[in-house]
Amino acid sequence: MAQYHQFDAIVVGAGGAGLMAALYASRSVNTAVISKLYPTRSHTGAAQGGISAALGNLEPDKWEWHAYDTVKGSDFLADQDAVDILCREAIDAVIDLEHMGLPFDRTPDGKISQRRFGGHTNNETKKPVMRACHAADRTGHMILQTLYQQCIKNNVKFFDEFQVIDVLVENNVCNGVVAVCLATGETHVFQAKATMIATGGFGKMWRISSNAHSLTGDLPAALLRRGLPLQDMEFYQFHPTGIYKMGILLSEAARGEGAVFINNKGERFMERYAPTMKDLASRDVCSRSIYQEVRAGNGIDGKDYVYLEFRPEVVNRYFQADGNPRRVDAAYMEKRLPDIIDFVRVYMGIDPITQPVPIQPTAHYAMGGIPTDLDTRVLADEKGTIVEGLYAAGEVACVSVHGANRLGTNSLVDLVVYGKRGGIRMAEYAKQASLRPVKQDAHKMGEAVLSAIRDNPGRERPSSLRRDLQTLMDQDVGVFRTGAGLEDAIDRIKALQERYKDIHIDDKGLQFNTDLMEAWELGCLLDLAEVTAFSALSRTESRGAHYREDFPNRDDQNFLKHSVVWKNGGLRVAYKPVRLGRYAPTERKY
Amino acid sequence: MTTMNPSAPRPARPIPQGRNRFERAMWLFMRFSGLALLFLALSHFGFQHIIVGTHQLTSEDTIVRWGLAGESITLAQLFWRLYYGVMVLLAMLHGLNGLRQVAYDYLKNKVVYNVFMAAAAALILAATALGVIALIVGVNASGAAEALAR
Amino acid sequence: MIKVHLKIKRFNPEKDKKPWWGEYDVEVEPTDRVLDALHEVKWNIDGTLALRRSCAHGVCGSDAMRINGRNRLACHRLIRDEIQNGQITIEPLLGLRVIKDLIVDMEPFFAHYRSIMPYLVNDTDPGPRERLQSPEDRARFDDTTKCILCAACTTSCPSFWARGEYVGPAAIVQAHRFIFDSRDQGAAERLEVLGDSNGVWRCRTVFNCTEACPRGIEVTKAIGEVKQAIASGKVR
Amino acid sequence: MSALISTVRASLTYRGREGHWLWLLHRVSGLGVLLFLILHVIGMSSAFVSLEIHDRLLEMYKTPPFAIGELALAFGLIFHAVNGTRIAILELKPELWQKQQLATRLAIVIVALLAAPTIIIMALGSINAFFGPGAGH
Ligand SMILES: Cc1cc2nc3c(=O)[nH]c(=O)nc-3n(C[C@H](O)[C@H](O)[C@H](O)COP(=O)(O)OP(=O)(O)OC[C@H]3O[C@@H](n4cnc5c(N)ncnc54)[C@H](O)[C@@H]3O)c2cc1C
Ligand code: HEM
Ligand code: SF4
Ligand code: F3S
Ligand code: FES
Repeated sequence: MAQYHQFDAIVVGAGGAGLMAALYASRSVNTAVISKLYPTRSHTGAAQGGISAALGNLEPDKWEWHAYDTVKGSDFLADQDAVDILCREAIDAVIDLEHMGLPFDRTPDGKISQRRFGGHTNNETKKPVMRACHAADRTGHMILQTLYQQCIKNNVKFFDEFQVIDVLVENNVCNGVVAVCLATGETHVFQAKATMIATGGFGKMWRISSNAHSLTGDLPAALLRRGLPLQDMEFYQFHPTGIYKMGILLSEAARGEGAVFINNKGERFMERYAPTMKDLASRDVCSRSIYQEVRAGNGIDGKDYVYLEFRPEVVNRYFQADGNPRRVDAAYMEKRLPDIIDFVRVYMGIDPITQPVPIQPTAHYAMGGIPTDLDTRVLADEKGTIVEGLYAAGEVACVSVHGANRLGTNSLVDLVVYGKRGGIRMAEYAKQASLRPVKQDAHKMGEAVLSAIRDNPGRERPSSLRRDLQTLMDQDVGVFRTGAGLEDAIDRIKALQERYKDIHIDDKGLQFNTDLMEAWELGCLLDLAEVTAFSALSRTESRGAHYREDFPNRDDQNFLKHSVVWKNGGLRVAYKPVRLGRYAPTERKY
Repeated sequence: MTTMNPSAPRPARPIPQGRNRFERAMWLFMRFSGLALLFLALSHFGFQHIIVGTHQLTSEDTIVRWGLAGESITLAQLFWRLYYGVMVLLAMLHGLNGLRQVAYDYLKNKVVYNVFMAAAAALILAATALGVIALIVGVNASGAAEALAR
Repeated sequence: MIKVHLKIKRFNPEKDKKPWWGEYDVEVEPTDRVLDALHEVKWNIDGTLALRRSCAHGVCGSDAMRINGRNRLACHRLIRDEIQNGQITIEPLLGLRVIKDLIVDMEPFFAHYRSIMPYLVNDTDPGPRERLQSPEDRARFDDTTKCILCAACTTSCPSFWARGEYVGPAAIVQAHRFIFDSRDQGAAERLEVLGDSNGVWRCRTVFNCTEACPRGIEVTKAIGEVKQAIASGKVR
Repeated sequence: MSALISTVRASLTYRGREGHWLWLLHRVSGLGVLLFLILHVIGMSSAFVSLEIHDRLLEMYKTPPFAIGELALAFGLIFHAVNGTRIAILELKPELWQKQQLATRLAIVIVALLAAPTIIIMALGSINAFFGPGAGH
């Protein structure tokens, strides 16, 4: 027996995007947040570097410059009207966060402090600009905490540790979601006029990943099963500096302070790949360069990693070689990069002040996701048909502001700007719409999937399937891709999907059956992996994070467009044009 | 708040006292009585047990320090009576409140807690009363002669 | 790879009357996290083992548990630092009801968190730009902004074990973050809550909380500052 | 009752550091000293009733069981006093102590410095009284 709840608006996911939406929606309509984690556990809390907004607190800046940098970073695939909204509204959103109590670091005169970040420039001088607002190196943590605090203040209703397993969409109308209460194992049906999906990324389809264990793409997979498409799934960002074998992220800030990549010959190899920006080239470029070194046999010990050097003497040596008068010492590094240095000490047991740090690119951020319009309304196809009552924002959504490659700090901007926009739009919509009836057996489809897993007497362990999936994704749907590799990957994913039908789990109980939920999440990852590989196979060009060795060049003639992929029955791709604006595509050099 | 001068040192902001002043008072009392006891109890202990030594203790010492009941007392005896009086009062109240804190931790049943604390408070206050009476009255003279004779 | 003998306190409410010790042998790298060893058990030996986890690098606060007798995040401790005679003992947090295996009921913990008004209180109009705050005023409460609400501190506190009514160090840390924020005006109300019988006075300065905090927050110091604010009637 | 047992068990099995054990000892010593104090005050106040009773009680202090109890009392009182002072200082000046370990170690050293000679002197006194030349009179 399912339990029923009714709300004007529900938000699935309690990360930055979800909480921002909930906060704004709850100001005028009855709103609930459903999250499979306690809100403060959301992965937004892991974000370190900062949130960009052209406040101009320390030096001149304009939101138009921010917009241009974003478009260039996206390799011109971003929709420029969406980027304009992002960068213009970022300013108010950041001020809004400050008013909510976010403890930003301060300038000497008491304003929000800002710092430089990769790819953010003064368009006139072409020099890096101080645009990233930050709270030490815990900006995401503070955003998440602040938004949660405000939700408590405003008595937003939370359903913590409720995992959504199905979205009630039929004929392009959404009536709510179906969720499992993890503590009891009971099914709950949430009926709502407006439903927002803000469930974050899905980087757990790769083995080396900066993403949390919980980022398994449950909701995008649920939408696929309900016949809705996903957009730009081939664009997945690999961050160059993950801790070797673990994937834990070491922020770009390290290289901002002078850290460099070194191969087994002791060379600073980025000089060859990006002569101007060198180690501070964009993320896609650095990740590719690292793997090119590995392929050339220049990985450390012949393995698939290189060193990130932040030993002061090494950093200073390269400052000198570059004619840069700056010098650093151990104390300075400790002060500027406390968390990162701590991560290296705790997880690698080495001291980055005296030893080089083994790093490798790590799966980090999904540029693609659920297609939406500028008001975060979910789109059912490439023509722009709207799914009534369904919204999406945050990393899970694709408006698209990040195009083929996201700029550092822009995800947090995306969360608050489009989260807020979505919340406001949902409330407006919910005020004039009426609650649509849901079928008595609405929960059956989701429940059936779960009980099929629970009762399956099969032979396969979900964990071995997951390992196989992650290994093949690392190999063939990673930084480098080829047509043959992707075709092979799709075949192997399909084989895994077959094996998935033969899984068994140990836990047959109801309460906190994490065995069951993990197995279900694996099913979601398999579906998303298939769509990702298929989208990548369909795009026969290289752009941003998507690099095809067999098509190494950008092809604006044929591919200045977004992919939209369905997976009902078979896989199907359609395309829609990029919305250009002020900035015409040019070659992207760093 | 926007008009503040951010570089000016921040003045201490006064906070109105809350409704529950008892726990605050007790917290302060524990610390100040503790500080007093640090000197009183340790000096008493050191005097009796180290300088004099338990095995040298006799009731003469008691008489010398307290004075006899019904007789006028010297300044020194007044000092000792006050010294012991303050110490007994502080130690007993300090101990009683300490016991209350411990009991609050472990006796979660309200009735049990109340009964226990009532009994403990009765015992401790009775003992304190006895001690204070003894200090006011002084040593009972009857039998004092034999004691002095020995 | 080394062999580790894991002793895990298990309890499944649907099956067990009493908790029991599950014993498992796994092979892991010495530099793996304790969390990896638990996953090794869950994924390859006994899928019924229940625990919370998410970020796996000590920033989300999901997996606080008792490792070798002390509150730790499973993802923040390496095998080689915890292994003792080839063994690691793992138990759920103390002082909160065990729901299943290593999962405890967090509701009382969050109820205490909510009780201290964990949000900025300031009803004045901030105007179109940010409120100003000097770097020194910002630094005043920096330490307590790091809290990830993992509950390692509160569940290491003897006063909390004795009585769940005690608001606990985590809630005090969160209150401290606002009380000492120059932009906030709700200190009086918060101190009212914290000055009550189950507030800061229940802290016996045991330091277990400080020692348990995975974020290195000086918890006892923060509590001391709150006590002083109430005792002296001033926030500085 | 089971709550009491589980609380006490938690206190005894949690692997806290110095602060945890000092807290336990502070509690036990405080209660112990309180128990002694009650008996002691009642005993001493007998003086206002009759010196004879008072005298007999003083003699009782000189028997071996009391001598041993006295050693425990000495340690308990000294420990409780020093540790109580440590707690009070830490609360009044939290910024004085970057690391609690320093404070606890210091407290332990001071307790040792005070308690060791006290206990030795008292023990020697008792040994002398029981076994020394004047023993048994
Ligand atoms: C290590 C790291 C560092 C980063 N640093 C930066 C940075 O400096 N700047 C920047 O701009 N970006 C950064 N990013 C990216 C950015 O943090 C994320 O993209 C962003 O936080 C995503 O937020 P979100 O609100 O979309 O989702 P999340 O914060 O991931 O939240 C997802 C929510 O959805 C819920 N959920 C998921 N599935 C379900 C389900 N089935 N049912 C119910 N609830 C569900 C979860 O419980 C959670 O509450 C970083 C990312 C990582 C991994
Ligand atoms: C000698 C100097 C003494 C000092 C400096 C001192 C100090 C303290 C302090 C500061 C506390 C509060 C501890 C806390 O809140 O955690 C305390 C508690 C206590 N004291 Fe004392 N005290 C002294 C003597 C005594 C004496 C003589 C007694 C016995 C009557 C006593 C019995 C107690 C008890 C029972 C507690 C409660 C312990 C607990 O809550 O765990 N103390 N003491
Ligand atoms: S203060 Fe530290 S231990 Fe306590 S909840 Fe916060 S992060 Fe966890
Ligand atoms: S452990 Fe508890 S007693 Fe105080 S110092 Fe920490 S809250
Ligand atoms: S899993 Fe996030 S803190 Fe351990």
